[in-house]
Amino acid sequence: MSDTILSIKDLKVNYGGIEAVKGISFDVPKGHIVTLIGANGAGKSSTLRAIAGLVKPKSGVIEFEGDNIAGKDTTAIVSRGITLVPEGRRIFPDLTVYENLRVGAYMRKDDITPDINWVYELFPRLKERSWQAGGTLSGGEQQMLAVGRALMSRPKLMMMDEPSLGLAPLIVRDIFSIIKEINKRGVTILLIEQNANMALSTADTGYVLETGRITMTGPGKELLVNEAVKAAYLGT
Amino acid sequence: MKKKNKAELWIAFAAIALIYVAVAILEQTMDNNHIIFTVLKKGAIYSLVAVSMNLLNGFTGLFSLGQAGFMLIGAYTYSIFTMPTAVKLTESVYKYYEAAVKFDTGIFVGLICAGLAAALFAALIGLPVLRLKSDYLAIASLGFAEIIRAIFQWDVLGPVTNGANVMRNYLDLTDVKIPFTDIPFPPTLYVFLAAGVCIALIVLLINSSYGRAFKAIRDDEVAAEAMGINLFKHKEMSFVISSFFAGVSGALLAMYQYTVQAAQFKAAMTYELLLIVVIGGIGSISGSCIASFLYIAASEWWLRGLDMGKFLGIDAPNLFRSGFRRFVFSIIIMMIVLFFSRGLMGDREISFAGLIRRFNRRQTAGATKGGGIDG
Amino acid sequence: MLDFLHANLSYILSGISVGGQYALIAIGYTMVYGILRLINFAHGDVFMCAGLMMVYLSTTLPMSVSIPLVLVLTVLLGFLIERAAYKPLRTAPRMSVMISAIGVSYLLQNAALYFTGGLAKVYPTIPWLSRTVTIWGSTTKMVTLVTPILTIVLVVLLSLLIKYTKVGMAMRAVSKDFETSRLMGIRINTVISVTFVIGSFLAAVGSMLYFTNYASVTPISGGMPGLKCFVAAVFGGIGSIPGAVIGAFIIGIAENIIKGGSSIFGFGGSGWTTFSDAFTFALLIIILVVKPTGLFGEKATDKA
Amino acid sequence: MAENVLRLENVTMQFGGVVAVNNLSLEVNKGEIVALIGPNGAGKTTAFNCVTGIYDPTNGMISFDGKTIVANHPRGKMKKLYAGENAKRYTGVRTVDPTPDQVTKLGIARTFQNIRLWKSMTVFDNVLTAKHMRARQNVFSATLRLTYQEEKRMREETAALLEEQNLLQYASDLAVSLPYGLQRRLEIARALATEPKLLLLDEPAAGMNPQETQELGEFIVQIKNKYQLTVFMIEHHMDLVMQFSDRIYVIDFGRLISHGTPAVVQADPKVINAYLGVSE
Amino acid sequence: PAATTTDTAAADQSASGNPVVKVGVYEPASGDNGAGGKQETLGIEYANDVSPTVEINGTTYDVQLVKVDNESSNDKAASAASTLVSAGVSVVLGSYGSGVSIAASPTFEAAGIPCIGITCTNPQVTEGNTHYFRICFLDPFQGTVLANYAFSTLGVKTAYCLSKLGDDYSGGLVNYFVKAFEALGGTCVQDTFPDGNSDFTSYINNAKNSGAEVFFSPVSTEAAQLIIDQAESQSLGMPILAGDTWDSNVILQAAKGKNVDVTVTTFYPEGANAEFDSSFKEWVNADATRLANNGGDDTVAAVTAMGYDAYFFALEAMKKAGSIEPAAIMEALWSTTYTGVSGPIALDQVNGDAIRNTAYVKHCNNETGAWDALPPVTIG
Ligand SMILES: Nc1ncnc2c1ncn2[C@@H]1O[C@H](COP(=O)(O)OP(=O)(O)OP(=O)(O)O)[C@@H](O)[C@H]1O
Ligand SMILES: Nc1ncnc2c1ncn2[C@@H]1O[C@H](COP(=O)(O)OP(=O)(O)OP(=O)(O)O)[C@@H](O)[C@H]1O
Ligand SMILES: [Mg+2]
Ligand SMILES: [Mg+2]
Repeated sequence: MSDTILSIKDLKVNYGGIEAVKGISFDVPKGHIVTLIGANGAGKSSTLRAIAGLVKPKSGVIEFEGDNIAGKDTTAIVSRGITLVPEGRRIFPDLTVYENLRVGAYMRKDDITPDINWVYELFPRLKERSWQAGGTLSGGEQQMLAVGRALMSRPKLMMMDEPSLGLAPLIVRDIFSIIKEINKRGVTILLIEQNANMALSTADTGYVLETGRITMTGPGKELLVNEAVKAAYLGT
Repeated sequence: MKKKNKAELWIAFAAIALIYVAVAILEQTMDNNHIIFTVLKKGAIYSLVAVSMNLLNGFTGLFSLGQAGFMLIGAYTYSIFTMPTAVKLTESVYKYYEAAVKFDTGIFVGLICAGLAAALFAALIGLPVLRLKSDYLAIASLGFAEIIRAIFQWDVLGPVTNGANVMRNYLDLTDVKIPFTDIPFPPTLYVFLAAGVCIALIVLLINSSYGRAFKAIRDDEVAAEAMGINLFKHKEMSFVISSFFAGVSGALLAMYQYTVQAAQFKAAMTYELLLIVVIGGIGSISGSCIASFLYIAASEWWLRGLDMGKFLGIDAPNLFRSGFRRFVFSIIIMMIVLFFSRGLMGDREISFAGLIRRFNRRQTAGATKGGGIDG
Repeated sequence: MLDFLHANLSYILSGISVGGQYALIAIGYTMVYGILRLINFAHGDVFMCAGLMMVYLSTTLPMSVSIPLVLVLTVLLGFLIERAAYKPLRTAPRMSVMISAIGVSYLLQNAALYFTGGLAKVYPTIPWLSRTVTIWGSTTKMVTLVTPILTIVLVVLLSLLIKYTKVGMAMRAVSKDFETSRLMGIRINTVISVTFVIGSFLAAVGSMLYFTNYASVTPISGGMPGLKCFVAAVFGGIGSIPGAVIGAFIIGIAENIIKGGSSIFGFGGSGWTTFSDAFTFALLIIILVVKPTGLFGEKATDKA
Repeated sequence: MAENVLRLENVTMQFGGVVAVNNLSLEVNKGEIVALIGPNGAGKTTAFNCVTGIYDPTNGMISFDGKTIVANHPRGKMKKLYAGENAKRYTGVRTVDPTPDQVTKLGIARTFQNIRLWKSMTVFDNVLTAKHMRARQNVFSATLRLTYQEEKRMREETAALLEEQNLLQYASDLAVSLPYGLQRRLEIARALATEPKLLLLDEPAAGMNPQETQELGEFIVQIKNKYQLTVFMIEHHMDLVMQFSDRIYVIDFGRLISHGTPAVVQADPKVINAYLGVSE
Repeated sequence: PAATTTDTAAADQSASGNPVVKVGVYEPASGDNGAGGKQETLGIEYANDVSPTVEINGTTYDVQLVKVDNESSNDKAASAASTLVSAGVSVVLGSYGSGVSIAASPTFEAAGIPCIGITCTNPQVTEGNTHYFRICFLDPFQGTVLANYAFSTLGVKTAYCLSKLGDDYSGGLVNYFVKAFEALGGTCVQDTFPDGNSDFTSYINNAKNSGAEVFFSPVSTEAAQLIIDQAESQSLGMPILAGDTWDSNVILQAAKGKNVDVTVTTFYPEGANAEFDSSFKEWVNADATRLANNGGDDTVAAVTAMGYDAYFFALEAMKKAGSIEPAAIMEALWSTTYTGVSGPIALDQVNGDAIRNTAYVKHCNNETGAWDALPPVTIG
C-alpha cells in the first residue's frame, strides 16, 4: 500500500451556528484519485475549503505529509504543495490566459517555462488563447484554465471542487480524461463531484458524505454498483 | 405566532407613548434652556434624516450622498415660505436685495412645501442619476448636493434666497401654537411629534409591499426586475420619498436653529449622517434613531467638557483645550466602527420581547449570550 | 487666438499645475478603490498630514532631511491606517469599511485641529521649487512647471510597475478576487499594503508641490482637494490609473478657466466663481450620464 | 396544430464583435416542455435574456401569446457592424424594447443559472414580494394600510403556494439557509408567484446529482400540469432533457443546428459532434 | 413654561468663598476664524486676570469665564450657545465673526441673556434685537472709511472686491464698500470664492485683467495668508485693502519680506495705549500657550484690546444693574458707558451699537513685519 499524503481526523466545520461538517475522517493515499460524493450541502466544499485554510475548522486534525496544517494560513498551506481548483472556476478575468498561469506559479522562484509548456500541451486550446483576457473565455475554456493554473504551482495534492459544473457533456468527458492524465504524472487528486457516475468510475477510492458525515466508503468501482449509492445518487 | 406579534406591537406602542409623555413632562418641569432640550430637538431631527437616509441606503440599497442637499432645499423653502411678508419687505433680512417672494404661509404648510420642494427636485435629478451604479451614484448625488448649494448661494437668486447670506426671522419653534389658541406649543414635544409622525410613515412604508420591493432591489436587482418589479419606478419612489422627509427635516432644522445658511449643508453633513446611519446599523430604523440621539448628545453635550478645561471633574486646561472634544469623539467613533462593524443594531430592530427575554434569562440562569435585540 | 491664449496663459498654467497635483492624489484613490472597492475618504487627510509634517519637521531639520523624512512618515501613516482601520474589516460589509474611512478622516482632521490649535501653519519654502519664473509674460512659480513633468514621470513608472512586475500582477489579481489570490499563495495583506504605500507616497509628493503653491496648511486643507481628486478619479473611471490622471488634468484646467470665466469670456461676473466647484460636479455628472462608469471605467457586467 | 406561446423569429444578439445568438428562430407551443441545449457559450442564456428583456436583441422579433413583445433591427452603431442575415428585414417594424418587469407582467417568469434569491429575506417574503407586481394598490394606500385586504390576500396566496411546494415549514427561515435543492425549488415557487403562463428555467439542475435531477424533472411536470404552464428550459443534464422534454432545440455558436424530439436530436451527428460527444 | 437659569448661577460659590458670576465667552477657537477668536479671547482672559472680581451692590463676586468654541460655524452656533445658557451665564461676550453671532442670537434671546458683540461688525447682529449689544463700529461705517481711503487717499477709480461665498462678514463689508465707492464715482468688480478654496491665483489674475487699481478682500486671516502669498507670486501689482480681520500678526508674518502693499482699517492701533500694550505683552510672554494663541509673538491685535474693553464694559453694566440677573444687566447695558483702551464706549438707543466714528488705518511694513499707523479716519 502506498503511503498517505493527506489524513483527516474528526474534522468539524461551522458557519456561525450551522454545523456544515460534523466530524469526518478519511485518508488520501499518495498518487491516488479520491472522490467525495454526496447531496447538495453535505459539506463537501466545506471540507476542501477547510483543508486549504479558507475556513478555519472548528476542531480536528488535517495531516499533510505528517504535519498538522489545520487552521494554518492559506498561503502557508498552498506553499506546501496543496492546491484547490475552486467551485465556479474563479479565474482572474482581467489577466490574460498567460498571466493567469503565471499567477498560478506565484510562489515559485524557479523557471516556469517548462510547466507552462506542459499545460499548453495538456490544453492546446489555452495556447491558442494565451493573450486573451480570462474573463472572455467560454465556460469550458475557463475550467481548463483553472486546472492549468492549479498545475502551475507543481502541486503534490490537487483538490478539485465540481470541475464539471455547468459544462456540456462533451467537455465533461474531456475534463475527466485530463484528470486521469494529470494523475498519471504523479499528482494526487481529491475530487468532489455531483456527477457521481463519472467520479466513481475515475476514482480509486470514493467516500459518500451525508449531512456532514461520511456514511459509506470503498473503491470507486464498488460504490458504483452499490445499491444504496445507486438509489441515492445515481438515479435510475 | 401572530398573537405574539400583536402583543409586541402593543408593547412597542406603549413604550413610544411613554417616551412622549416623558418628553412632555420633562419640558414642563425642567428649565427649557437646558442643553438637554437642544440635544433632544436636534436628536429627533437627525433621527428623521437618518431614517430617511436609511430608507434609501439601507432598505433600497441606493448609495446616495445627496441628503444635505435635500435638507438645504427643505430648509430654504420653509424659511422663504414662512418668513412674514412684512419682514421680507423691511430690508431686515434681505439686506442687499429686494425680496421677490411676497407672500407667506403657516408652519404646517411650510413644512409640507419644504418636503414637496425637496421631493420635486429629487424626482428631477433621479431621472439621470438613478441609472448609475453604487459608488457612481454616490458621487453623482454628492455632486448634485454641491450644485444645489451653489445655486442657493448665487447672488442672482438673491431676491429669493438672500444670496449666500443667512435666512432668519421666519417662523421658528417659538412660533408654534396649540391649535386654535395663542398658547405656545412645547417646542421639544413639537419636534418629537413632527419627526415621530414622519418616521412612523416611513416605518409603515417599509413594512408594506413597497418596502419589500425596495428590499428586493437591494438584495438583487436583476432578480427583482425579473419578478416584475419596475426598477426605475421603485428606485425613484424611494428616492423621492426619502428626499421628501429629508426636506421636512431640513425645515425642522431651520425651525430649531432660528437661522439657516446654505454654507452649512456641506458634504461633511452628509458624511455625518452616513456615520449615524452606519453606527446605528444599516437597515435598522431604531438603530438610526438611537444612534442619532447618542451622536448628538455625545458631540454637543456630554463631551463638551473636554473642550472647556474640565471633564468628569478633572481640571486640566492644557489637555482639555479646544479641539480635544472632537479628537476624543473621533476616536470613540473609530472604536465603534471597528468593534461593531455592523453597527449597534445590525439590521435588526429593538424588540421588547427580546428585551424581556433577555431580562428573564439573566434572572433565571447564567446564560449570557444573545442581545436584547431580535428580529 | 494666439493673443487670447497669451492673455489667459496664467489660468491655463495654474490649471495644468493644479491638475498635476490632483493627479498624484487621485491615483491614491483610484488604486485603493481598484483593490478594495473602497472610497478612501481619509486619503485627502493623509495629504494634509504630509503638509503638516513638513511644517513641523522643517522648523528643526534642513530641507535635505525633512523632504525624505516626510515621504517616509507619510508612507508609514498610510500603512498604519490600512492596518489599523481597514484590515480588521476585511470581511465586514462594504459600507462599514467606508465609514471607517470617514472615521479616519475625522480622526486625522481632529487630531490636526487639536495639535495645531486650529491655526493655519505657514508651509516652508522649498528653495528651488518656490522660485518665481516668467514665461511668455506670465509669472509663475517653478513648481508650476515641475509638477506636470514629475507627475507624468511618476505615472509612467507606476504603470510599468503594475503591468510588468510580479507585484503588479498580484495587485491586479487581488483586486478581483481575494480568496483565489490566497489560493495562489499571494499574501494579500502585503499587496494591499503596497497599494497604500504607493498611494501615500504619491500623496506626499503631491503635498509638497501643492502646498508650495498655496503657502499654508490647515486641518481642513485636505478636504476640498481630496474631494476634487476623488471626483477626478471617478471622472476617469475609478480603478483606472490613466483615467485618474486625465480626469485630474481636465478638472484642474476646467476649474481654473471657470474661475477666470468672467475675465476670459467677458461676461457673467461673479456667477462664474460661485459655480466653480459646482461646475466640476456638473461636468462629472454629465460624463457619468453619458458614460456611467467614467471615461475609462470598466463595464460592470451583471449577467443574469 | 398546437398554438404557439413563444416564438422567436430571426433573433440575433451581437456584443461588439461577438455574435452570441445568430439568426435564431424557434417556437414553443402551449403545454409543452421544450429544452434548449448546446455547448458552453453557445448563446442559450443570451437567448433567454433577449426574451426576458434583459438584453435588447440586435435584430429580430419575439412574440408571446400572439403579441409581439420584442422587435428590433440594427440601429446606430449596430447598423454598420451588423451585416448578418435578415439585416434589413425588420427595419420597417416598430421597435419594441420592454424592460424585464414588463415581460414578467405579460406572463413570462424565469429562474436563473446561478440562484438569485433575495438573500436577506425569509422564504415567505421571497414569494410574497414576487406577488407585488400584481397587487392592486399604490404607495399611499399601501403605506396607510388602506388596502390591507389586498395584503391579506397576498399573504394567504403565498402561504398556499408554499404549502403546495412543501416549503411552508421553512417559511420564516432565511432563503439562503435552505439546502441547495430547496433553494432551486423556492426559486421556481417565486417565479410561480408572478402568475406566469410561460416558465423559463436556466439550468435548473446545475449542481444536482442524478437522483436529485430526476426528482426535479418530476416536479417540473407536476407544476406544469397544475398551473397549465408551458416550460422552456436550458439544461446540460441529458438524462433530464431526454426524459422530460417534448422537443429539443440545439444551438451552437448562436445558430440552430438541430431540433426535434429527443430521439431525433440524440441521433443527429451534428449534435453528437458539437455537444454530446461519442459515448464510450 | 419654566423659570430662567440664574438661580443656579447665584448658588455657585468659588474656592475663595465669594459668590460667582459667570461670563460666557462665545468665541471661535477653530475653523476659519479660529485665529481671530483666540486673540479676542486673550483680551478677555487678560482682563479677567487683571480684574478677577467685581463688586456689585457691596458684594464681591468672582468672575468666572465660561468659554465655548463655536467652531466658526453657523450650524454649531445654536448648540454652543445652549451650552453657555445651560451653564447659567449672566452675560455673553462675542463672537468674532458676525455670522455665528447672528445664528446664536435667538438662542440667547430665548434665554433672556444679554450679549455684547466685540468685533462683529455686520449690522444684522444687533438690528431689531434688544439683547444684542456691540462695542465696535459697523460695516457701513467701515466700508465707507475704506471706500474713502481708496478713492481719495489712494486715488483709484476701479476696485476689485473679493469676498467669501456665504460669509456674512466679507459679503457685508464688500457690499457697503461698493455702495460707498460707487457713490464716490468709482467702479467695482466683484468676485467670490467658495468655501475650502485655496487657489487664489485665478482671482488675482481676474483682478489684474479687470483693470482694477486696488484689491479689496476683507476675508478671514486663513484666506488672507494665501492671497498675500499668491499675490506676490502672480505679481499682483496693486495695493491690497482689507478690514479689521486683517489686523493680525498672521498677516504681518505672511507679508514680511514680500512685495505686497497691504492696508487695513481697525479698532485699535498698537501703541495707542502704551501702558496696556506693555503689560499685555508681559502677560502674553509669561505663558507659552498664550503666546501660541496670539499667533506666536506678542503683537497687540486690535481684537485683543477690544476683548479687554468688552470684559470691563460687561462688569460696568453689572455694577450699574446692581445684580447678576441677566434681565437686569440687559436693562442696564443700554445706559452703560465706559472708557476703555480703544476709546470711550457708549451705546446708541436704537440697536445698542457703540457710538464710534473713528477707524484706525494701518499699513503693513514689509521690512520690519510690523504695522505702520496712518492717520485715523473719522466720519460724521
Ligand atoms: N459561507 C457560509 N456561511 C454559512 N453557511 C454556509 C456557508 N458556506 C456553506 N454553508 C452551509 O454549509 C453547509 C455545507 O455546505 P457546502 O458548500 O460544504 O456543501 P457541498 O457539499 O459542497 O454542497 P454543494 O453540492 O451545493 O456544493 C450547507 O448547509 C451550506 O448552506
Ligand atoms: N454582456 C455580454 N457582453 C459580451 N459578451 C457576452 C455577454 N453576454 C454573453 N456574452 C458572450 O456570448 C456568448 C454566449 O453566452 P451565453 O451565456 O449565452 O452562453 P450559454 O449558452 O448560456 O453557455 P453556458 O452553458 O456556459 O451557460 C459567450 O461567448 C459569452 O461570452
Ligand atoms: Mg460545493
Ligand atoms: Mg448559460
